[in-house]
Amino acid sequence: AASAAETIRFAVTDVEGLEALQTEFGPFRDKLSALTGYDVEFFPVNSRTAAVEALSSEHIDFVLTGPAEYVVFKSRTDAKVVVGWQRPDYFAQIVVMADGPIKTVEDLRGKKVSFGSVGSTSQHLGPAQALADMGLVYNKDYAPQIISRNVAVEAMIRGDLQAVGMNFGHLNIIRKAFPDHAFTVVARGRDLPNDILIAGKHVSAEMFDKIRTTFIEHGKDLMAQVVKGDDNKKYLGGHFLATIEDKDYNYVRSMYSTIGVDKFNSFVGN
Amino acid sequence: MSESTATRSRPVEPGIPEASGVECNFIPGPVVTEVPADRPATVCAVDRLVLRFGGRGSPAILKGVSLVIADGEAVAVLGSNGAGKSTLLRCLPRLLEPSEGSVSLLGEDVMSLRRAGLRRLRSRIGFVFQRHNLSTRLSVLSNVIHGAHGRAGALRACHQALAPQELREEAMDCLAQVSLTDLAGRRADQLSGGQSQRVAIARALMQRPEIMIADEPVASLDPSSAEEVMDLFARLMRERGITLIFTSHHLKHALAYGDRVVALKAGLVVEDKPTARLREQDLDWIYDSNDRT
Amino acid sequence: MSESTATRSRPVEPGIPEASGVECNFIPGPVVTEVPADRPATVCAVDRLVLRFGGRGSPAILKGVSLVIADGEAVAVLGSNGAGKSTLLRCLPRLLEPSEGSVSLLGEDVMSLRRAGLRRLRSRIGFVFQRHNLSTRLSVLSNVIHGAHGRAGALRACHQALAPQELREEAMDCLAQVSLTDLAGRRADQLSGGQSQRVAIARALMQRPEIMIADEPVASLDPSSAEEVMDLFARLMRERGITLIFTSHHLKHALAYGDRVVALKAGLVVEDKPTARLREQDLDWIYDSNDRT
Amino acid sequence: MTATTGPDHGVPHRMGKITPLAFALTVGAAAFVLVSFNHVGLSWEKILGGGPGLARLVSQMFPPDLSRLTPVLVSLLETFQMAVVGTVLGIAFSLPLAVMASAKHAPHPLLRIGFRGLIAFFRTVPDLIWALVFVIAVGLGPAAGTLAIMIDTIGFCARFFAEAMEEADDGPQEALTAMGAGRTGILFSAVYPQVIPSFIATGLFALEKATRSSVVLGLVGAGGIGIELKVAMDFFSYDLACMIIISIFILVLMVEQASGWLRARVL
Amino acid sequence: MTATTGPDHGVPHRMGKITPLAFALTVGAAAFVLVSFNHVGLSWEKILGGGPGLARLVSQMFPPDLSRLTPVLVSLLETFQMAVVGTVLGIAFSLPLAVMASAKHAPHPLLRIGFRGLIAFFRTVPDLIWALVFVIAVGLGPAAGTLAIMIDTIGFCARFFAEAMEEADDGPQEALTAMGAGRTGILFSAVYPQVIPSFIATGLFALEKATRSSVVLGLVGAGGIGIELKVAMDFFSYDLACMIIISIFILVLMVEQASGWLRARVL
Ligand SMILES: Nc1ncnc2c1ncn2[C@@H]1O[C@H](COP(=O)(O)OP(=O)(O)OP(=O)(O)O)[C@@H](O)[C@H]1O
Ligand SMILES: Nc1ncnc2c1ncn2[C@@H]1O[C@H](COP(=O)(O)OP(=O)(O)OP(=O)(O)O)[C@@H](O)[C@H]1O
Ligand SMILES: [Mg+2]
Ligand SMILES: [Mg+2]
Repeated sequence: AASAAETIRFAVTDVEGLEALQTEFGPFRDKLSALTGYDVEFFPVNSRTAAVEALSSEHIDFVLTGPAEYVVFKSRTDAKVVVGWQRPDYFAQIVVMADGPIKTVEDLRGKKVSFGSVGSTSQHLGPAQALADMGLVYNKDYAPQIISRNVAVEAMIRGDLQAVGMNFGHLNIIRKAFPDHAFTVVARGRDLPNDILIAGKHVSAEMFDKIRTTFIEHGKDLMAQVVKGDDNKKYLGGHFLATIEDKDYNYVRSMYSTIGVDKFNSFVGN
Repeated sequence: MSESTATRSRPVEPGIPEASGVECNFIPGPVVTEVPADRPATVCAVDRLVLRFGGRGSPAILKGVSLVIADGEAVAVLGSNGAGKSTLLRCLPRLLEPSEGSVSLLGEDVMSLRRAGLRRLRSRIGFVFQRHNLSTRLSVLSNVIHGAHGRAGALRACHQALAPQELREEAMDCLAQVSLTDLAGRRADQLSGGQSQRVAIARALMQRPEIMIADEPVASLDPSSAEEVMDLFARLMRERGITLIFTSHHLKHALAYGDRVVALKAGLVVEDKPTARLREQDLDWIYDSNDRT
Repeated sequence: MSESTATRSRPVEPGIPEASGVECNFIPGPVVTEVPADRPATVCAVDRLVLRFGGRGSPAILKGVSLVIADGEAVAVLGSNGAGKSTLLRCLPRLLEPSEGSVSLLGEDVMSLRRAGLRRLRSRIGFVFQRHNLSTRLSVLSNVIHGAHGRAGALRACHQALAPQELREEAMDCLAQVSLTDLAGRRADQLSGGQSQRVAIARALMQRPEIMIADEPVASLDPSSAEEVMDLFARLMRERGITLIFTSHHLKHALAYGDRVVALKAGLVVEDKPTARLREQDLDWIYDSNDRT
Repeated sequence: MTATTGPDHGVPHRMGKITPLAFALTVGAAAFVLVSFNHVGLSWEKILGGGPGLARLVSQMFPPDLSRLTPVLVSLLETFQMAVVGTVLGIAFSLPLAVMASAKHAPHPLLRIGFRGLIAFFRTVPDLIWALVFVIAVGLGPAAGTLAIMIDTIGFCARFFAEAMEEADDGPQEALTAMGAGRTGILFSAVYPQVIPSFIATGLFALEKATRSSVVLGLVGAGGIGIELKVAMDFFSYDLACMIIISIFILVLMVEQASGWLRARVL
Repeated sequence: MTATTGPDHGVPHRMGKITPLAFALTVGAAAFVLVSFNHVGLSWEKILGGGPGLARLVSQMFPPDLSRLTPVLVSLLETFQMAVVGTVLGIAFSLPLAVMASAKHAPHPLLRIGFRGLIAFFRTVPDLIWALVFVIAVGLGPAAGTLAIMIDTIGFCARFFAEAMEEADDGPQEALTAMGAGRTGILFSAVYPQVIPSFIATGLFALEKATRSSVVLGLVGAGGIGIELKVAMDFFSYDLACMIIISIFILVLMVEQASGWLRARVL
């Protein structure tokens, strides 16, 4: 089914730092609607898998998503890139207890490292790549575990595991939540590629252009709606980028290889 | 009473007259209607019936019971506790699946009937259970209306609130026959033992049965109610020509209301006699036994 | 039988002798043991008992029943269906909470007893329910052993597999008294009506009761078993000095085994007389009523 | 009816008859449980000794953060609405499925096995797959969420309905059979009246469960309180999470209350 | 006992007595359900029409990927072991809790309310929080997972046990009371024998549920088949996911079979 002329269906999946958007998307939606003239149906989706399937079965027109998700989208549906969203301080890191025995990445050999969420760019792929870049082979030199961030931090405080992979924003939150404990970073990855807005291949060229222009011209206004809450001011400062190239994401593709998943690399050569 | 067969009455139509309205106020005494031609003279024939609970190895409860009951007869089945009376009665409409032998009821071979045929046959047979077997969370009236399941269909007969007015009134008439109209709205688990037994009887009446099978129908009734119920059965036999098969531990009832006595002992028929000239003490021996269980 | 009070026997010890072993083979006839001094002459006193199911507004089922029963007496409670016999019996050990009035049993004020006291009192009273109330998924033997709950504790009396050998044997003796030993291992839901009633009686015997309250204890029994059970009760009265309160719809039983007849009608005592010179027809009027329900 | 004496009149065996197979299976199961306990390595010392950490956790949760009360309640109401619809639909499908899956009432044993399997299948296939299926079928949003809840409810209710019907007392059913009632008649007149309290308990539990575990709604972009809770946890806002949990708890208690009240009327 | 005639001997009302409150509540509830249906916006056209998409999904799942069969089965066995331990513990705690929470058997109505609340609390607090609690208490690993399963089981079993006990027939209980049996005696002799089939069904369902929804184990770093499945889904290995689901399905069917077999023995 082609999308109706008046309505665009817009999903947001697991964009790191956009959690707030998932719960209070009202202002953002209204703004987008006002700027484009379309009715906007908005779906915060918890599952990458569901979003991909929705896009490929044409129930969804646009998805705003993270780099890892983009690679998957790209490999499974013929999606078009609308704009990229560049955010400052978007990188992965390996966090350990400051007063613990781990002082360098080398100390992590044979230890347990936890990643927050399977396949997430900044919690799984990014940190694993950071370690790989410093010579630790995934699942060989250390024992990776997928444990939710809340639990992982408690476990690290107890000493049950030695390091947690997360992004910069997460660490700030955690430092605030655990004022009695000191955390330190032993490894830091490259800045991660941009989050990205993609359109299903069924979206008309007219609608595609309209949305693209709106995001480029009014990116700041839209962003302002996202971060209306006082707590989220720190996400300010993002830019919407018009020129995104697929090869920018080869770094992410290599991350998949790092953790032993090769199936999304098929598009690298395209 | 086998001599009184001449006075048996039959409804004119194959069906049984509406029990509601004035018609149900039966006037005792001979009625001139005739037995319909299609009614067989033998309404129940049991042939070498064997029943086991459980498989081959388990002991037989009925060990080869044979029995022929004529149309309009009243048969009292006697026997000590555990002799197999209830088991025999439950085999007749195939509520229990006999291990061997055959049963025919109202001219149909019960063993060979398929689902629908069996249902149709069963709906013509009233059954009063020793344990009453009421749906305890429903009202007395609903329970009685259940008797109409065979003819009215599942939805109309499943609850008094859904039943058509005729059924509700007919059910009230049936309750009236056991003097229980004022408890029609009561939940069936809030009855005394005797009241619950009477509901079970009213439910069987609601079926407008051609055969009434009653397992100790008056065991919980007070003496005068017991007699009224037995009289009611007798009247139904006279007026509607139904056949009555009942068990009882009251020899007096058995002799007064049965045309014939069939005595079971440990799963075998040990006596099968007209009641005409029997006295109570002639039957005492049925209960003498050390292997009663 | 109120005249026969002189021949009542008492166990020598406050407890009741072990029912197992040879001792339980009671020899009928006068026994020379004496009533213990602490046994009150009045074992049961009911005073203006009112009972309603439901709250204030609902109709009273018992409308002010008063009754005094002497030690060792056998009282037959009569009444038509729904008169309130079962309700009255269930009020005695406070299985139902009376709305007004008082009950005292074995010298204790039932209404003012707390949990533990009530339990202790109840364990001295055998109760045979009209509906038997067996635990149907357990074996007959386990059901009988339940009778020992009052003295043996929850775990030892809850299942035959856990009970000490003495209890198991005592239970077999109780089953023997109702001729049911060969069904001891049978599940209680696979019994005939009369067998299940006898299990209920055996369970009450297992309590070694001082008072036996029996609600139509022989309604499902065949005539000879019924007499044996009533004889058993009579013997227990003679030999262990128990008091018997029973209901029955058999006037013959009531007159033969009761010292006294108490008749209820619609929740009121309408007759309270020694049976000495009563005949059956003297009692027929109890059942004459249009407002039986 | 004379009392036989002595201990030798055949007291039944304490254990009844046990077949070798049953014995072997029982021993095997017991051994497996023991091995598993060992494998898991629970110990009391372990369990006691988390005191200070727990105290910190609790102190992070209290006092609950009431600042987002209104959006949380709105989200809870929406979730509850979807739960109601999904559960109602699920129960509606469960009733006939349960009949088909019940040992006593299925028209044929093979049918019964088939339907048991189908119901188990509904349960076993995880929410995420159902979410995919419904997203593909009806797109993102409440409709897909409701259908996912419906499937969950069927997998749960149909099984428990079937089991309740198997446990129903045979007496009334036998009576209805004797009267020539058909399958439906027996169900409506003898089975359902008996199992209705159990149906109410199961049904309202399903409703409550759907509300509580509304994470599935998040999977299909239908929002719901589950997402709110997840976000609160992701931000380590334990005080907000606590408030959300308390709101859900109150709703759960209300549903329990309704269940108790309805059951008291029919029990 | 003469038959009174005519239609005028007081046929009871069709609907019985309905209090205004009950009526208002019923209408209110019905209205809420309708509004909710409307809100959710289900429609038949929507539901039909996902055909091609679903076909694609299914084609991606079949044939199941058998290459990782052994690790998956090992993981399933481990999960099942933890599930067994957690469920056994949970059931053990549920038995006394259920007594306390049952309307008929609680020593005091206030106690009953308290315990009902406690059980509902166990259910309402999400797995993630329990995971935190147990990781703080006993550290990462199977022990914490087992405890989390135990809590889940209590929240489920204790409630259904309590409800089954409330539904048990009063007769045997009255008989035991009359014999002077205490609370425990009544429970063991009259209540438990009646509800045992229902306990078996509930308990084995809990076991199966714990195995199926073993994601909680992943939360506490205890691994489990749940994580395997999640990873497979997250990496779009639908064929692997399908294989995992089939393995779980077979286990579920086996547990169902065991449940049916045990119940047949006591029913
Ligand atoms: N489900 C069952 N499984 C095994 N045996 C059973 C079952 N039901 C009944 N029996 C046995 O079958 C025999 C006959 O039982 P039945 O109920 O027919 O006796 P009855 O003649 O009606 O006795 P009563 O006068 O006590 O009602 C009894 O010994 C009883 O124990
Ligand atoms: N739970 C209840 N709620 C309301 N009324 C009840 C309840 N139980 C019994 N009754 C009514 O109380 C009255 C007395 O009942 P009870 O069982 O004491 O009669 P009974 O004298 O034992 O009769 P039967 O000879 O039939 O056993 C009956 O009219 C009955 O309908
Ligand atoms: Mg019988
Ligand atoms: Mg009574």
